[in-house]
Amino acid sequence: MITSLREAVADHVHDGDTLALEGFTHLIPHAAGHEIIRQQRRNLHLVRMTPDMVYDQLIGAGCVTKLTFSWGGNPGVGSLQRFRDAVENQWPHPLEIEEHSHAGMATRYAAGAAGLPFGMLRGYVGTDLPKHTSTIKTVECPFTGEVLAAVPAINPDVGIIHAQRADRAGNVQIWGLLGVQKEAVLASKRSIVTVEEVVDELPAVPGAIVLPSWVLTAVCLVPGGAHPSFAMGFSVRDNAFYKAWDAISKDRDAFTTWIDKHVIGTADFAEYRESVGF
Amino acid sequence: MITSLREAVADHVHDGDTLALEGFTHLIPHAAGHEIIRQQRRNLHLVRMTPDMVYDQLIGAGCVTKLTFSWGGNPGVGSLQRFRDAVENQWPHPLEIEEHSHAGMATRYAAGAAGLPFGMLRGYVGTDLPKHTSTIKTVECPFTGEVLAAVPAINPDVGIIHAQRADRAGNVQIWGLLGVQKEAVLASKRSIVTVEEVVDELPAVPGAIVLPSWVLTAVCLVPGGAHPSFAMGFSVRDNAFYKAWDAISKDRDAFTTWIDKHVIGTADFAEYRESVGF
Amino acid sequence: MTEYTTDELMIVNAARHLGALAAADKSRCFVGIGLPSTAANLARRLYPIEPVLIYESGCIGSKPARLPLSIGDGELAETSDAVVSVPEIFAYWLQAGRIDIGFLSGAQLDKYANINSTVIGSYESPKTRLPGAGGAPEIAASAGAVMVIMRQSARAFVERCDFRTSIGFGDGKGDRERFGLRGGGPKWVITDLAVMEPDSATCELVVVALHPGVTREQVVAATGWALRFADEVATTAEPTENELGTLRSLQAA
Amino acid sequence: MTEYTTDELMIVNAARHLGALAAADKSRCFVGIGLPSTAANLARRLYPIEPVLIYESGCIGSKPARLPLSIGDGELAETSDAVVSVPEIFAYWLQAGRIDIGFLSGAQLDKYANINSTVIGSYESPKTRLPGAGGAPEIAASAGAVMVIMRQSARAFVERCDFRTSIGFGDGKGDRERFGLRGGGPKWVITDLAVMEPDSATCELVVVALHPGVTREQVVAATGWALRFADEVATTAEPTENELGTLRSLQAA
Repeated sequence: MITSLREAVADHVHDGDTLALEGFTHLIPHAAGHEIIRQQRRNLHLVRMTPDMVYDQLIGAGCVTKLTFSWGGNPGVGSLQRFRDAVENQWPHPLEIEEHSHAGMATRYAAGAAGLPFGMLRGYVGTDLPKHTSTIKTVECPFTGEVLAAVPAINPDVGIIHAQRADRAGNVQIWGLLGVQKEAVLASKRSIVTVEEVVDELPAVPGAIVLPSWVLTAVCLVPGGAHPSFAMGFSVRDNAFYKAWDAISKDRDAFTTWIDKHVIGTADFAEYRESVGF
Repeated sequence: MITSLREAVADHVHDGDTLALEGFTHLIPHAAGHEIIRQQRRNLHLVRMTPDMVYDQLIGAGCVTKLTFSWGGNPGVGSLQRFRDAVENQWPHPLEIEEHSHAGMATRYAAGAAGLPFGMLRGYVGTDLPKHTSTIKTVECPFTGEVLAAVPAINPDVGIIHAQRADRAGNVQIWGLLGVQKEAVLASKRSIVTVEEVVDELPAVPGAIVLPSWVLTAVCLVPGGAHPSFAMGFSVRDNAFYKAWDAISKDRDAFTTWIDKHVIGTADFAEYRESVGF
Repeated sequence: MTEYTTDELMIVNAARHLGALAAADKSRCFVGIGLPSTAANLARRLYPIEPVLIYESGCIGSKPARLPLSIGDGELAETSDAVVSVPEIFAYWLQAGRIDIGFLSGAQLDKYANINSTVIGSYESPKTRLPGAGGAPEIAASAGAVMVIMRQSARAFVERCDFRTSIGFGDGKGDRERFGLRGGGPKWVITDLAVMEPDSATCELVVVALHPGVTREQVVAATGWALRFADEVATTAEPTENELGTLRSLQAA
Repeated sequence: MTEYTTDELMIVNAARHLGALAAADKSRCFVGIGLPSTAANLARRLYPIEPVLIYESGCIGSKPARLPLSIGDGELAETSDAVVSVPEIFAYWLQAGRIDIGFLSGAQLDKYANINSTVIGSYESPKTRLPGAGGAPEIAASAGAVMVIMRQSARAFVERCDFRTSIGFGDGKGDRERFGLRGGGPKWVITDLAVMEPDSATCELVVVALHPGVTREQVVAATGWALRFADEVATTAEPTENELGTLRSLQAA
């Protein structure tokens, strides 16, 4: 249950898998993304509402052939340069995209968590998204005849999140902004959770939810594993790092040098922390 | 915003309304139900997953012409005698029933809270319920072709719940077993919440949710207003009272005498508490 | 040898199954109040690998020190790993297939383990109006397996239920598959006289074990259909001192 | 008179609208980060009836002491009346019609207030790949009214968007009704030069006010369609010392 991140990725993340590394600004599982780059996984289908720096890194490192998403940017900074380069110039190789709205993606995760084949919403109407995204259809209400947008459930092979805390049995506690992390884990066939700390007992925390160990595959102790995202109660968002990423990621060579040095060139997240110095 | 229960019922509960007094064993709004009996509302359509003693009282008192529900019993005791007498013998008058399963009712409330015309679930298959309940239909997944059960949203005229606490602005805090109370309130056109106490500030409580004042119509201070149900942190379930109800409710005269004396014969819930002595 | 009631007999036999299931990593139980809750809590105390108790009131991983008197007992919430809303417990937990064992009971059970907890007589003008479905239809549909615990009598164990509140095997083998049900359906019917299981060829319930001192004639007399017996009919072990002692201290707590 | 930036001008004018809307019990704002969040937080400090800030990250009733740098800023969760999951904020709050005012912006806006934040050029081989839809399509569909805050230029204010990420009035009057959209759509477009509103007869955006010192020619030159003006075109009031002082201390916090 509680294992190293290296083992968890080696055992549960395979080439060609569909992965959801979720996190809504808060609790983004950067360390897990780096370990996937280190272990050179390929042909991944990445799913996430808000792909940001860590997905930019996975895309630039050549791990990804498809991205399903609803907003791909560097919040408060601008573009995701590696994502743009892949879509605009097919570098390092072509990237297939499946594009939705936030509401649509949230509905898809919730349907996946609920064991339903699809979900529905009042969405997409009058936009150009349905013309380009085949996973947006319609369904008619059998009572009112209203037509609603229908989207298929998302059931990733592996759901990966970062959380504040686990107990020794592997029960995981999360608080603050919860995003779609619970749904991403419950919708996934396997799941990996990195945590800030492992404790004997989970103290009650206002606003906290608990994911019981029996719905999780692996729990890994990785302090700071969300950096430059944050874990409420443990760290704050490193906004300077997000700003700095823009320059690093704009240039292919600068990006490759950075990834080689700090991610591929480090043994684990602890070494990464030293090498980037936070 | 914060008003007396008498005013809240007088202003917001009308003859012929569809009402959901929700509570899942915990936090059942008995006081509000009594005030509706006191004010002699008629032709009500009552909705609830688990109609129990307070719905038995409303039915026996002649306030109700239709009941939409999924389980109508006295938990741990047995039958709801007034409910049975209404269905089996049309006393005090005929009762129309619309019968679902718990999962179906929960889905209906969630659809109502989400502004959707219907909800879907893997349910009812192979049962006789769809033969007798016209609000159970099917919908086909536009992606897989799977057929799922479809149920219409519930949007009551008034949602009524009991909660632990409100602040002076009318923000309501609920913890412990949450049931479908949030969905019942958000699905309703108007809502009334009775609370154990009104405080200056809502202290953070693990497992608590807050309903902001602006989604509520009226908040009423009614300590003990769930009795014989309970409010975690304030009271425990009065199981003896539930057991005693069986004998009181079995006999029409005994029931009528009890209602006349303790409910219609009392001015408010405080007097009711004295008259039944808890 | 200690005397015991038929309730105790049913509870102990149910707990034994739950202990064996938990040992086989089938430990997630969706329990109602009454005998199932008592049996699951007894199993938690008797066996090294504890069943995980999940209540439809939204409690996940409850570890009550005393038996809850209602499904909404405060003790359940206070001792749970997680408490979720009722819509969530049905959608994300039961419907999604996270439950290994569901429990059902009712006023009538037929030979294909369909259960009636809605009405005796006709639906429009019932002889007896029962509480209704509750969580039963979706427990029957989505739980990995279902355990029925029910007192046996010719009035209750009928050829065909007056109303099908929850499905067992419908009209026989293949119906669950035809209906596209994901759960496995009833696997054990534990009564005060015997233990029945669905015949692998027909899905009809057959007696696989008799409780100590119970004769085949007694069971046949207490069954409303032409009851069959498995080729090998076992006798269930007497409740042990430990089982009864643990159960009684649990109920006294 | 104090100098001010065009951002400050847009923020102050947006805040004035939010203050007036809150006074009319239209106080629930679904805000993103950037100018809308700044305008809403400024209005909270300037007006007696405060807008209620709701962030798509799940924060309801946030009262941040300083401006959040990201939509997931810890400050938002810590100062909220309630924090809910992302599926819930979109389903139970936005879709259900509990939001009075939504904010949108983008790379392109057309004369019917449709917005593009997806691609410049063709979708298959874009000249510029933009971040995409995020919450915009459903904000545009379900918010009671939409406020657009966007810098004006002929490149951005176009006859027709390369891609419709969120709908304003589609191809003109009646489209929103045809689509069965429940929200009211764009009511104000606040730019660094002017304020536009949809013409009641055609739903085409027309200039209703110019900012101080801005000429009609400047606005026409900064618009990619044949821009019309309302019969009466007002001039917005200069940002006051109080408005600017409050905004700057907010931004300095």
